[in-house]
Amino acid sequence: MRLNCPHCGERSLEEFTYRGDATVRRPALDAPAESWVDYVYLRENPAGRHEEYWYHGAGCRAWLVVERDTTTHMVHGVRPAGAASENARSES
Amino acid sequence: MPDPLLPQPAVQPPSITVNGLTLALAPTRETVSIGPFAKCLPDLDAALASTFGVTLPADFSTASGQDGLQLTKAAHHQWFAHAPAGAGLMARLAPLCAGLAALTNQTDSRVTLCLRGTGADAVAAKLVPVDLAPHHFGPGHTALTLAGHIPVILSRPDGTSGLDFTVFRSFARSLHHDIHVAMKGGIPHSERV
Amino acid sequence: MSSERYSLFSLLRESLRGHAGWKPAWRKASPQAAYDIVIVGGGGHGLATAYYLARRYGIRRVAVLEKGWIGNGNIGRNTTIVRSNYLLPGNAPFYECSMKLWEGLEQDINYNAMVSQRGVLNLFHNDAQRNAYIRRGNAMRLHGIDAELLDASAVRAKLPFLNFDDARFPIQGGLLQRRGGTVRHDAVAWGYARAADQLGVDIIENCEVTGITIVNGRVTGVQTSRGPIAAGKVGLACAGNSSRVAAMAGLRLPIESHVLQAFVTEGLKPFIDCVTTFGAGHFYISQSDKGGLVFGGDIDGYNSYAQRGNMPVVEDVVEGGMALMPRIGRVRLLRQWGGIMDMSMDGSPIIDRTPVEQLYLNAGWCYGGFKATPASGLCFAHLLARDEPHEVATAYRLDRFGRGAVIDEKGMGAQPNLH
Amino acid sequence: MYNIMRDHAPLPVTGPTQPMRLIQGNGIDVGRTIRFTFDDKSYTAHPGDTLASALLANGVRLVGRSFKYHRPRGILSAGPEEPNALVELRTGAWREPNTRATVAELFDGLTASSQNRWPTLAFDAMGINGVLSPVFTAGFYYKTFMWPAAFWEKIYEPIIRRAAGLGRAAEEADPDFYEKSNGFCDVLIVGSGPAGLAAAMAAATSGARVILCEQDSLPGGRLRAENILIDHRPGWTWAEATVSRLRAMPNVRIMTRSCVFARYDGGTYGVFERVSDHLAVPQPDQPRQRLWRIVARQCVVATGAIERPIVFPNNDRPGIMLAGAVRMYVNRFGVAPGRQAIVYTNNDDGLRTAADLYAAGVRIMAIVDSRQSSTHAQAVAQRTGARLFPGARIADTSGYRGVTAALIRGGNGKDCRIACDLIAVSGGWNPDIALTTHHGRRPSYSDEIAAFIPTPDEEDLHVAGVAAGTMTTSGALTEGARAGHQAAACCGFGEASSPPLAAPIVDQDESYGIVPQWHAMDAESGRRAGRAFIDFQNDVTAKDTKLAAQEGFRSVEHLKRYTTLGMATDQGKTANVNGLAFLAEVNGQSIPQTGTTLTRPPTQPVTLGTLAGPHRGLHFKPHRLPPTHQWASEQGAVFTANGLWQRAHWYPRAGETTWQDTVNREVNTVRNAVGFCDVTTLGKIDIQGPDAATFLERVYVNAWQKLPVGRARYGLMLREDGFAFDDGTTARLGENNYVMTTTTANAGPVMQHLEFCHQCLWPDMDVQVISVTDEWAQIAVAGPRSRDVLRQIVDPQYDLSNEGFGYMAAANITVCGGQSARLFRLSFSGELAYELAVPAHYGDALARLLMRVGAPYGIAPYGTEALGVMRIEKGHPAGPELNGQTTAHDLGMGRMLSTKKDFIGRTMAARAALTGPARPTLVGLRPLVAGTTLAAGAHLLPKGSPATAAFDQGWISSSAWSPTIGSWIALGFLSNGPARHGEIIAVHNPLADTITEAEIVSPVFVDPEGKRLHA
Repeated sequence: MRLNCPHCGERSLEEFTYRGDATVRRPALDAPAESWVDYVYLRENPAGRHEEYWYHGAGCRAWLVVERDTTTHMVHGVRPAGAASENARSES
Repeated sequence: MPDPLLPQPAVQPPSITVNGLTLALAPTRETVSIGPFAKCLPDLDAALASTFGVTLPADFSTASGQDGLQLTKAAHHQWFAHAPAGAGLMARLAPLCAGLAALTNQTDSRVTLCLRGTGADAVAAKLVPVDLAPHHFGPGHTALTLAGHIPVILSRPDGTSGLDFTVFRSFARSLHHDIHVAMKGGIPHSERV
Repeated sequence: MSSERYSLFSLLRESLRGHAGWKPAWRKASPQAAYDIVIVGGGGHGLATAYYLARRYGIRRVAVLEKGWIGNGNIGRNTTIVRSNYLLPGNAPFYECSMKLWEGLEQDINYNAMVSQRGVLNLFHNDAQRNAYIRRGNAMRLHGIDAELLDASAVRAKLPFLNFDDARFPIQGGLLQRRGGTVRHDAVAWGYARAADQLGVDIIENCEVTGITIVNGRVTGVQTSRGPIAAGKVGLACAGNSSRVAAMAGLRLPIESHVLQAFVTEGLKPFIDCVTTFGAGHFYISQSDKGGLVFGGDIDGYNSYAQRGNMPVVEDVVEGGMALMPRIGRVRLLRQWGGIMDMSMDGSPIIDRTPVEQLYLNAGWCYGGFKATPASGLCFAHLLARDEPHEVATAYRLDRFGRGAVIDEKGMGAQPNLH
Repeated sequence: MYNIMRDHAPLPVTGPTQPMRLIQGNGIDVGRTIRFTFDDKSYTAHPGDTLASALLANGVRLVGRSFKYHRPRGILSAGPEEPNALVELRTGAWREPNTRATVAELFDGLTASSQNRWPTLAFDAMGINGVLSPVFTAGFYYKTFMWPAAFWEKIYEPIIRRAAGLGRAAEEADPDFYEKSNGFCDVLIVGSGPAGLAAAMAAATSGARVILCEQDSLPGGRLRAENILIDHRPGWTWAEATVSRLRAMPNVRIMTRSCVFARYDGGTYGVFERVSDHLAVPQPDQPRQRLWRIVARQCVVATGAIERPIVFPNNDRPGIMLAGAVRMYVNRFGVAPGRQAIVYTNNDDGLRTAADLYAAGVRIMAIVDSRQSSTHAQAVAQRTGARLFPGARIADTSGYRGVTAALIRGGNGKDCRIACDLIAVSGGWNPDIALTTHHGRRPSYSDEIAAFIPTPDEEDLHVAGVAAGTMTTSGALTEGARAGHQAAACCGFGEASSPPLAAPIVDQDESYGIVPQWHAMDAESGRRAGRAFIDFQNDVTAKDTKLAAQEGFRSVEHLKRYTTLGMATDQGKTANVNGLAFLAEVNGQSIPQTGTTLTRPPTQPVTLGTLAGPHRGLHFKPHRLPPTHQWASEQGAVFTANGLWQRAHWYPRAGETTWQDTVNREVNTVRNAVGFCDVTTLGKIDIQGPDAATFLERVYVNAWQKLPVGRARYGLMLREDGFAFDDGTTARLGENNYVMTTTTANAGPVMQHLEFCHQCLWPDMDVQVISVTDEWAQIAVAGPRSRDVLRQIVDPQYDLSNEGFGYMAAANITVCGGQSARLFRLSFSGELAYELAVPAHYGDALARLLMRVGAPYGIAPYGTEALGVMRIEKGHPAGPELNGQTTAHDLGMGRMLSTKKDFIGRTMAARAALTGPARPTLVGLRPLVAGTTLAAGAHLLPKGSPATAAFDQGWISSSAWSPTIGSWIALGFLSNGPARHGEIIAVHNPLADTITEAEIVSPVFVDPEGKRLHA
C-alpha cells in the first residue's frame, strides 16, 4: 500500500504509522463522561471508505487524514490533519 | 582549566572504497533547525532573503544562499539551515529569526555519509524505498525516508555522482555498515548505470 | 449401516467396503421459520456455541447462519496455537477453561482435531522481559495453570538451533507452558459442526444475515439472503465482521477490524517441537503435523476487511524468523494469507448482552480467538441460555470500557494497532 | 546450427553418459560438458540444463517419492509447477530441501539427492503405505487416533510427524547472503514470452519506463519449446533479438531469473531474483538471492499458461509427463524423455508433441485422442506413423519404477495394451492467472478453452496472451502489443487511441480445439482400478475427492482443506482445476457453479532468506550508539540492549568476580564519592513557541505555567485512557523554550504523541517540537563529590554552589573554556547530582575528561544496572512500574493530577476503576532476612493464605540487592499498599518454588528526606 503524502509525495507503508478513526473529535473538558468513553473507545469501523489518521513518522512527521477503502485498500485522498499548516504556503 | 574538548567522529575510518564506490563521512557542518511560528513564514522568508538571499524551499529541494547557507526541508513544517563549520550560523540566525521561528542547534545530531561513484544509485536503491530516477530525484532533491530500518534524509548534491545520507548520529555506525554491505553486494546486472 | 460414529473400527470397516457408508459430516440444512436461538456466524465460535447450547444446555432449536461456507473465517486462517498463559485475573481462568476443553475435545465431539500439547515457549531477551514473564508465570501458577521458567541453557537444550551465537537480542530464557500446543484448525470447525448437527442444530451455509429485526428494543429475528428467520434470541459471533453486523442493530463497538497475516512454508521433516515466540521481534512459529512451518507476527496495523496483507509485515515477520532461527534461510515460504481480526480496545474479548434485549455479543477476540474457541462457545452458550455470564467470563463485559475495568494484558491502551 | 526442425532425424547421442541427449537444443551449450551428482552417482550435462533435463538426458526417470504413499515418481513438467521431482540440492549448511529439479539450473559440481525415501529411492520401505491406502483415505485421521486420549501425543502423533514433510532443512545457519532492492517503473511486464515481449516493446517505444521480469534464465517463454516461426525465423531467435533491442533502450530494464511472486496494494510487487544459485562459485560477497520491491504504475501480466494432466488410473508413474514439457525438453534442452512414446491428448496442442518427438527420432507408439474425430490428429498420426485411437482414453498403466505400457480403452470399448516408456499427456492449458487474483478478484470460466481466465477490473492491470486465454502466438503478439501500449498510455506515454506497433508475422496460427476430458475414469472401473491422482505430491486421488464430497465437503475450500488438494509445495498448479472439475461432476454442477479457489502469494515458493534480506544476526535491527560508546568499549564495559540503544550495563574491573561485585562497587562509588553515566538515550525534545507552556500543561498532568526560567520539574504524562504513559523532567531554558526528557523506551512514542496533540488536537497552538536526543551527549555526574568534579570543567563564571545552582536548576553554560553546554541539577540516584550535556561530537572527550579530572575524587563510570539499583533505592518508578497498566494513583502520584486545567487523560483517569484504594499501589519491600532474594515477578499474598489467585494482592515489579541498605529491596504494587507499611506479607514465587516473607515499607529506601540531593 502506498500513501501520497501531501508533503513528501507517494511513499510506501513502512514509513507510516496508523492511528485509526479520524472522524472522532476530542470532547470538551466538561463534556459528559459518556462522550469521553465514546471518544476513547468507540470507533467507526466501516467496510468501505474510512477516514483515518496516519503519521508519516519516517518521513516529514506530519499527521495525515487518509480516506481509504477498507475492502479494497484503495486510497481516495490524503490531507494534512488539522489546520497546522495554515501558514505553510500552498505546497503545490 | 582543562584543555578544550575535541570532537570525535561518529564513524571510522573516514572513508572506504568497494567496487569502485566510496563511502565517506562528510565534514561536519553547522546545522540549525528552523521551525516557523504561526503566521510568521512570510516575515521569516523576508528576513532570510534580505540577509542570505534565499527563502525556505516549499518542496524537498535544497535552496542555496549567500555565505554558504543551504536550506532544506527537514519536516512538514521545519527546515534545516546548513553552513560550513565555523560560520557561526546560530549566532547569525538567532537575531534574524527572533520571534519568528524556533531555532535549535542540530549540528551534532546528524552526520552525513556520502556515497560516490558509478552505481551509487543502484546501491542506494537497495536501502531507500524512493524512486531515484533523475526526473524524480534530481540534483538538489532531498527525501525524508528510511534506509533499511534507519530514518535518513537522502539528498542528491549538485555536481557529483552520488547521494548523501544524513542520519541521526547514534545510527551512523549501523547505517555505515548497511551501506557497506550493499556496496559489497555489487550492482544488480539488470541495473543501468 | 452407516458410520455415524468415528472410530478405528468404523474406519477399518469402511475401508473394506469402499467407504460407502460415510455420511455427510453435517446436513445441508435449510432455514426453518423460527428458532429459539439464532447464532450469526458459522466460524469456530459460532459452531462451538451451538454445540454447547445443545449438549450442555439442552437447547436444540438452534440455527447457525453462515454467509459462505462454515469455517471460512479466522478458524481456518490462523496459526493453530492454543495456550492459557495469561497474566490478568480476567483472562486466566477463561483461557484455562478453554485449555481444559481442548484437552477433552476429541472424546467430547468424536472428532480428531489433533490437539497436540507440544508446549508453547515464550522467549525473553532482557531483564525487564524476564521479570514480566516471571510475573505472568507466577500468576498462571496461582491460577492453577502450568508454567515453567527456562534459563538460556534449558532453552538451548530444547531448541538448539535457535540463534545463540550472534543474536542482536540474546536469548536469556523463556516461559514454557507444556500444556499449550497446536490444534488442527479446520477440524475444530468441522468437528463442532458435525457434533452440533448430530444434536439437531441446523447449520445453514450460504445464508447471509442482511438485517436484525428489532421490535420495541427487543430482537425478534434476523433477515437473511434466504428469507426472514424468527428467533427468541440472537447471538452474534462474527469476528472481523462484528462491527458490520452489530451496526444492523444500531450498535457501535469498541472494535476495529484489522488484518493479521499468517504464513506457511513447504513441508519439512520435523525439527521444531514446540510453539516458539520471539521476544525481540514479531514472530511466532510452530511446525505442523504435515511438516510445514506455520508462523506469523504482528497485525498489518490498519483497518481492513480485505483478507490480505502487505509487504512490510511479510518482511518484518520473516526478518524476525531469520534472526531467531538462522537455519531456515533456505526454506521456502509457500503461502501467506490474511484474516480479519476484531481488535478490541483493550485487547480482550467481549461476551455480553447488548443494549438491545435478547441480542448478545461475542466479539473482540483480537488475534487470540482460535485458542478461545471452546470456552468462547461454552460461555456464550451459557450467557444465551441463562442470561448471565459464565463464571470464567465475568470480566468480558461491554461496559468495562466506561468503568475503566479494562483487561489490557499488554498495557497498550486504547490502540488496537499496538496490541 | 540447431537441427530440430529437420524431419525425423535419428536419435543422436552426445556420449555414453547421456543416452537420451539429442544433438542440440536452443537453450543449451553442448560444446561444454559439466558434471553433477544425483544420489551420489555422477552424471554429465551441458550448461543451460536444468537438473530435470540433465537427469532425463542421462535416462534417469525415478527421481522422488510421493508424500503419503511413497509412490515412485518422475519428472512431470518442465517448470515451476512441478509436483513430483523434488530434490535436496547441495549439502551441509547449504542444503536446500524440496527444490524442483525442473527449475534448478545446473552448474558444474552440483550435488542433488532424492528425499522422503528410506533406505533408497529405488527401494522405499514406506511404500507399504500404498498397500494400506484403502484405510488412508482423505481425512482418515479425523476419524481415529482418539482413544485412549493420552495416546495421541505419545504414539500416534510422533508416527505421523515422522512421516511428515519431504525434505530436510539444513541443520546449520544459512551461510549465504541475501539482499533487497527497490525498483520503480511505469510499466511492469511479467513474462517474456511472445505477449510479454510484444508488450515490453510497445510500452518502451512509447517512452515509458519498463521493467520486464522473466522467471527463467532465458527469455522467450514457450517460444523455446515450440517450433513456431515469427517473422520467418524460429520464435526463440525472434525473442532473443527482441530482448537485444529492448536492452539497448535506456528506459528498459530486463530482469531474468526474477519471479514476480506477489501483487500487493498500491502497485507494489514482490520479485524474487536468483542471483547466484546457478553459479558453481559465486563471487565473494555476491548475494545468493535478492528481493525486489517493485512499484509499478501499470502491470502487464503475460505469464502464459500451465498445462494440466488428465486424471487416469496409475497416471503418476515415472515417464508420464505433460505433453508441453516433453516439447520443452526436446526443443530447448535437446533431450528425448523416452524412446517409445504415447501421446494422450484432448486438444490439438498435445498433438504437436507427437510431431516434435517424431522429428527428434522418438518412436510414436500411439496417439490417444479423447476427441471423437480430429482431422488434425489423423494428419499427425499419418505423418508420425503412430497408431491413432480416437475417442479413446488411457484406462491404466503398468511399470513400477517407470511406465512400461499403457492400457488404452478405445472409443469402441476395446482395450489395447501398448508398450511405451513415455506417455505425454495434455489435458489442456490453464492460464497462469495467479497474480491477477491476489487482490481477491475471482476469475471466470471460459467454455471455449475449458479453463479459468482472468477478469481484471483494476485499471492498473492488463493481461495478455495465453494468460488471458488467447491460445495462438499471433494473438499473443497482438494482444501483448496492445496491452503494453495501453499500459504506457495510462502512464501518459503515447496516445491511447493510436494503433500499437505492427505485430510480427507468425507463419501459421496454432489450433487448439480442446474438448475437455478431465479424467478417464468410468463407473465400472470400481474399486479394482488403480489410483488416479489429481494432486500428485499430496497423493490426492479421484476417490478421495469423491469421498470428501460424499461426506459433505462440497465447497471448493472444504474439498481443498479436507483432502489437502493443492496444498503441497507445487500449490496445486497442475491439480486445482482438475480437482474442481471432478468435484463439479460429483456435485452434478457446472464448473463455474462449483467455483474456484483464489491463489494467494507467493506465486512460487520464496526462500525465507530472501524475504529477510540482510537484516539478520547482529544486524537484525540497527544499533543506536551513545556518544561515549567507543570510550566505554575501551573501558571493557559490558553492554546491554535498551530498545535499539546499546548501553553500558556495568564496567568490570580486575579482581571483580561477578557482575554483582561490579555493580555494588559502582553504587558505592556514587553514594560515597562520585560516578558518571551516559544518559544520552533519554529522549530529549525541544519545545518552543508562544504556546509552549500551555502545550506542556495539556500533555502533562501537573502545572507548568509558573515554572521559572532556569528551573526543571518532574512531569507525568497519561494516555487519553487515563493510564500512565511516560515521565521525565522538563526544564525551562527560556521564556518560551523548554527541553523535555522522556524515558529511553518512550522517546519515539512521546514524540509521536506530541505531534498528534499538536497537529490533530490543538492545531491552533503555536508551538514547535523537535527531537534533540542525538544533539546532546548528556552525562549524569552523581555523588557527594560531583560538584567538585564539575568545578574542574565548568567555566569559572558559573556559580555551582547550592545557593547559586540549587536542586532542579537548569542553565545553558560553557565548559572547558567556551564550549557550549547545558547543565541540569537532577538526580535519579538521590545523591547530589547533575546532568551535563555537551554537543554529541564532544561526548567522548567529556567522558575521558571526567575520568581525568575526577580521579582525585575517586570517580568511576557506572552502568545502567547500578543506575537501576539506585533508582530502586530511591523509589523512582521506571519501565517495570510504568508498564502501561498502572495509573497515577498506583504510582503514588494521584495528587499530582491538576484539577484546574484540561490535560490528556484527565477525564478517563477519574474513573472509579482507576483510582480505587484496592488497586495495587506502589510500595517498598524488605525481606525479613536481608540476604533473602526478592524476585521481580513474585506475587504478594497475605501471610498464611493459600497459594491461589483468589488471595493474590499484588506483585514485585523491580528488585535489587542494595549495597547501601545491605539487603535485598524491592518495589511492588499491593492492594491498599500505602496503608499497609509495616505489615509482613508472603512473597510467592511458584516458578522458583519459593515462599518468603517481606515487610511492606515506604518505596524510598535511601535518604527519604532528600537531604543528599539538596546538599
